[in-house]
Amino acid sequence: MLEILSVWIAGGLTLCILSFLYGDNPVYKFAEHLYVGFSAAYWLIYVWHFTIKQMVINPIVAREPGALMLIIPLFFGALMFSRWLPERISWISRWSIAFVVGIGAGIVAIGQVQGLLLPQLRATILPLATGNWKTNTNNLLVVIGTTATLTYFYFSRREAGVLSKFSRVGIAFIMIALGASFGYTIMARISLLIGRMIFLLGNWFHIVKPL
Amino acid sequence: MIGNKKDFWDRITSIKREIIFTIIGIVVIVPILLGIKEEVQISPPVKSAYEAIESLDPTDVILISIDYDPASMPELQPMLKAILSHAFRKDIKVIMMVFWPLGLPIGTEGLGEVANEYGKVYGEDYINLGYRPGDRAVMIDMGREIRHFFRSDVNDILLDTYPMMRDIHNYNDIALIVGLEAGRFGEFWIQYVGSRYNQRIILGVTGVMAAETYPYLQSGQIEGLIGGLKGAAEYETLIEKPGFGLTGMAAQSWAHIAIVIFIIIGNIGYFMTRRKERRVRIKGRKE
Amino acid sequence: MIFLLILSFSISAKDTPDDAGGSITINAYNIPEGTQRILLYRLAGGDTIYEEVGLISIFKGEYDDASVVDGMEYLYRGKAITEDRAYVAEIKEYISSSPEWFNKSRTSVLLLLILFWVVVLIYIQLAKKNPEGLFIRRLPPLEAMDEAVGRATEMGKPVLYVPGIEYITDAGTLASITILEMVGKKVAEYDTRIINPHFDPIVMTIAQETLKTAFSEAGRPDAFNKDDVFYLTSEQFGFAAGVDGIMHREKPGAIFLQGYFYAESLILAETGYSIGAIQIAGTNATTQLPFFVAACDYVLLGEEMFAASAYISREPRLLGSIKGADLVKSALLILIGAGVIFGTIAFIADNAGNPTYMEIFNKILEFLARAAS
Amino acid sequence: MKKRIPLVITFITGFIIIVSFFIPHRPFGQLETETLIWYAIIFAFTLIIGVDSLVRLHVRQIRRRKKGWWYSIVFFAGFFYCLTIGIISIIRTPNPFQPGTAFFYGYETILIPLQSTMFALLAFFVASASYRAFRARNIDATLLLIAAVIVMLGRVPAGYKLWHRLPAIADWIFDVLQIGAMRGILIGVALGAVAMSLRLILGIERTYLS
Repeated sequence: MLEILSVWIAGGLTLCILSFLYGDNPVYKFAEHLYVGFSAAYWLIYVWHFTIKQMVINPIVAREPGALMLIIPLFFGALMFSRWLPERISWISRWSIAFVVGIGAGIVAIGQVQGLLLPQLRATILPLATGNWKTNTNNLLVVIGTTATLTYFYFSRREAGVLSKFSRVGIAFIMIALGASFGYTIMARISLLIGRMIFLLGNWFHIVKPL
Repeated sequence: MIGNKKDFWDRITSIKREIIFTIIGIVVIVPILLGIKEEVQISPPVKSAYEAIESLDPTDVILISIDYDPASMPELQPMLKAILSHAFRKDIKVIMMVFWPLGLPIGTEGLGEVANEYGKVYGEDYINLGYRPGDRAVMIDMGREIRHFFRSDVNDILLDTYPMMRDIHNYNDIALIVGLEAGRFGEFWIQYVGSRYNQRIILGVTGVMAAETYPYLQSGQIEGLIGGLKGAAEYETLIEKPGFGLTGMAAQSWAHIAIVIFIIIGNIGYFMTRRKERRVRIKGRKE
Repeated sequence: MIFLLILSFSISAKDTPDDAGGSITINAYNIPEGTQRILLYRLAGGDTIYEEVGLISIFKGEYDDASVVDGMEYLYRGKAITEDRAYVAEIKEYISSSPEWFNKSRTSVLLLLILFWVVVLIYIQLAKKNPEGLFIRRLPPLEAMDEAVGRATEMGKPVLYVPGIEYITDAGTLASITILEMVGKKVAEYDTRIINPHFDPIVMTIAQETLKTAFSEAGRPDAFNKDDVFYLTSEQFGFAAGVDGIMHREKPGAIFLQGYFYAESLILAETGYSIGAIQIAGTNATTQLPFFVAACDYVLLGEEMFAASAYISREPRLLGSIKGADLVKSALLILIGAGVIFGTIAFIADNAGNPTYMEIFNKILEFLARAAS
Repeated sequence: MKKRIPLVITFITGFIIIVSFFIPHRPFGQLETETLIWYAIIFAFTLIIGVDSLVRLHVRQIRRRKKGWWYSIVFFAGFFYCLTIGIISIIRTPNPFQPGTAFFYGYETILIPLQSTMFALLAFFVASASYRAFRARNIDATLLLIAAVIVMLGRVPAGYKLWHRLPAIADWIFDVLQIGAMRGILIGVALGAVAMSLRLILGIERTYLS
């Protein structure tokens, strides 16, 4: 019985959201607020179960070495809520933000250099005489595409001159890349609708094989 | 519009929005109702992802990361099930972990379903580590020791109690990482694990993220790339196990044709009205 | 007589490089045909019996023995077991493990990081001394902003500025606030109304201050209407629906969509086009760029947003970053050009039987970034 | 004083992460692990700051009977329903997120349909936008639309039937033609991010403290 109720509620809520197509209306606002409310509590359950319980309380209860030290990050984490208290107290929450921002900055600097800049640079240094004309042309297109795009995003170049013409080539490559990404994104959006329609037709009305 | 009578092009280019919505709705529903089946061509990136798993043997362990949520279910859930079927068929051991909190339940459900289908035993053939906050921090430290962050699995039981986890400590013990990505975490796996620990990776991504991920395929930082619903359909064809991917293909086809027609009509109308405006302006000047 | 040298099964041991010590790497060579298992034994200095340590992976031909103690001396013996017999190999000299103070395989990362950061710091100092001196090229979307506000004023219509749906920590939102300041000054000069809906309360308060200063700098502090900068909602599609409603009601002549957008960008751009407004967009969200380019009149592509905010504000730290990045880009261009030429020559020489260039070329590539195994 | 300490914390933490990347020797490996675990715990709380402001907002809506305050009642209905089934499931089962628990039932009944339908809406908006707004107004937009049409047709069986080489061309656009431009954009964004990291660690960039 619960199972049928669940499918009917889910189907009903799907129609509530679809009503947005015919203008923002109370039915859509109802569904939207239900979603925001449910997911807000979802995050609380999540942070409790996977962070506070499994990363802090369990190691302390099991008296693992150094587990008591975990109280410090827990304290700094809880400080985050002081942001809404009066300025006299809430400035201390900046310590926790500073900790997270500092580590984030360190991680990004290393990751972008080792994981993107250097490997992508290496992958663009391609030989143009590999004995197979197809690979040669493809390599050439990758090299020109990358260098032309970098020239387009080179902000110190003067108006006239070779660099500006080469950046025209860059913008052409950029537009083709955006077009490809555009086509793929539309495909993705359609797939989401297909998924919902199969749920309505299959799981709710049982006309088609369910999801 | 220009001139008094609304000619053909003005009517064509000003169809109301709600009619367009209904057309797209019909174009998607009809193929589903008729249950049209379509074959798909296998593209090289999906083939190499398939071969990456095919190259493994029962002693190997793969790590599947659920980095998506219900919003991308139609594209990535079929990929999850297809890859799990492929891995379990080859008796490859599977570790699942999650970085998008909202994706854990559907990841757990998919893993449970396919594992039961192949009669796999939790703790011996597959394990679910659940979620930990800190994304890149978790990825980096798993190169040292997985137990630093995951001392217990999703059921809160210590890893060492599971036979399969006894000699698994870091990326040296993981043959391949399979990232199912709806956002930027694919890039994190590549940068913070692939390059830093020289780890083999394949990615399954939504259509939205596909274009941005191809440069990493060309540079060899990932071995395979499964893109969008079509990628899922291709993988299902490769493992001869049709699923949701293939059923959606017909509707995908019709919808794409409809949108291409919309773009073409919209632009023809745009050019016709602009030419008429220019003609009126020239005539205006002449008189 | 071709002397068929059957290379015999052998192993080598070395202290694992670039690690915190406590680990020796064993490699197996010429693994005999049909080997099922390769057992590894270790003899600690002073002991007499070899103890079994583990199995060397046949696929990789490598084993990482992480159970050693730094400074202790060890001998290793490998036994490859096939169908009918066992092949044994040993190492002769003692080997011990030790930690390293610098991870040599990451030298290229260190070099690029230090080079780039030093260049950025130099440019920040230069920008502090002489902000106007640092040249940034013309950005068409920036120039179009003046024309757009002017046209909206002619038609007696307001200007709409949407700052994206991210928090103040996002670089795109920060750049959007700077562009908002410039648009605010223009709107004050033309004495037009600017409507500024917000997704995040903190960004809204910052935007209110920014516009207040912009209006007073343009000499019209009284013209600024605080209520036109308001908080709408923090829900993605609720926000898009709200802004659509404003577009239909207020019919703005010029619309600015500047900041980090997600999938709702498409709804905003479409409605903006359908009411016939000039649309100038800008976003660092690469996935949304296609929709803006297809539906808007002018678009600041990714980095161009940051260049625009540096161009407007002349802030030393923004100018320094842009110019520093420019210098690295020109270095990358030269490196790619030289690399491609050298690589092509190396290939030609290799085909003609002279592999030396090829080895150098591969060494350079390997130094830049380790190839995925 | 209030601004000085956060800047020092940012410098020290950023310094630890970068140095322990280059120096494998003793304290740094262990130091990095501890720092990363602390980062994860504190980071988890940033996820729920938003929840706190949301709850306060809706409480104010109800107390002041602002227009549409009953939507806030719906917000709290969803909020407390999820909270109760969550707590029940945590008490009853070790993994509250697995199928069969009350929490999964609520998740499957409410969250999945709402979130996935919300994004499915985009298919409709893409269709109306491609009809009403995607114009080949200049060379750039024309190139974009041509590439998009080729890729859209090349990626579906219908495209193959239209012209059997179309899928190969679409794949070629992805594998070769767009690699250069996407790589150029990625490099540009990466340089911006690394420069921002420097400004944050050295305390030149302070807006996050506002």
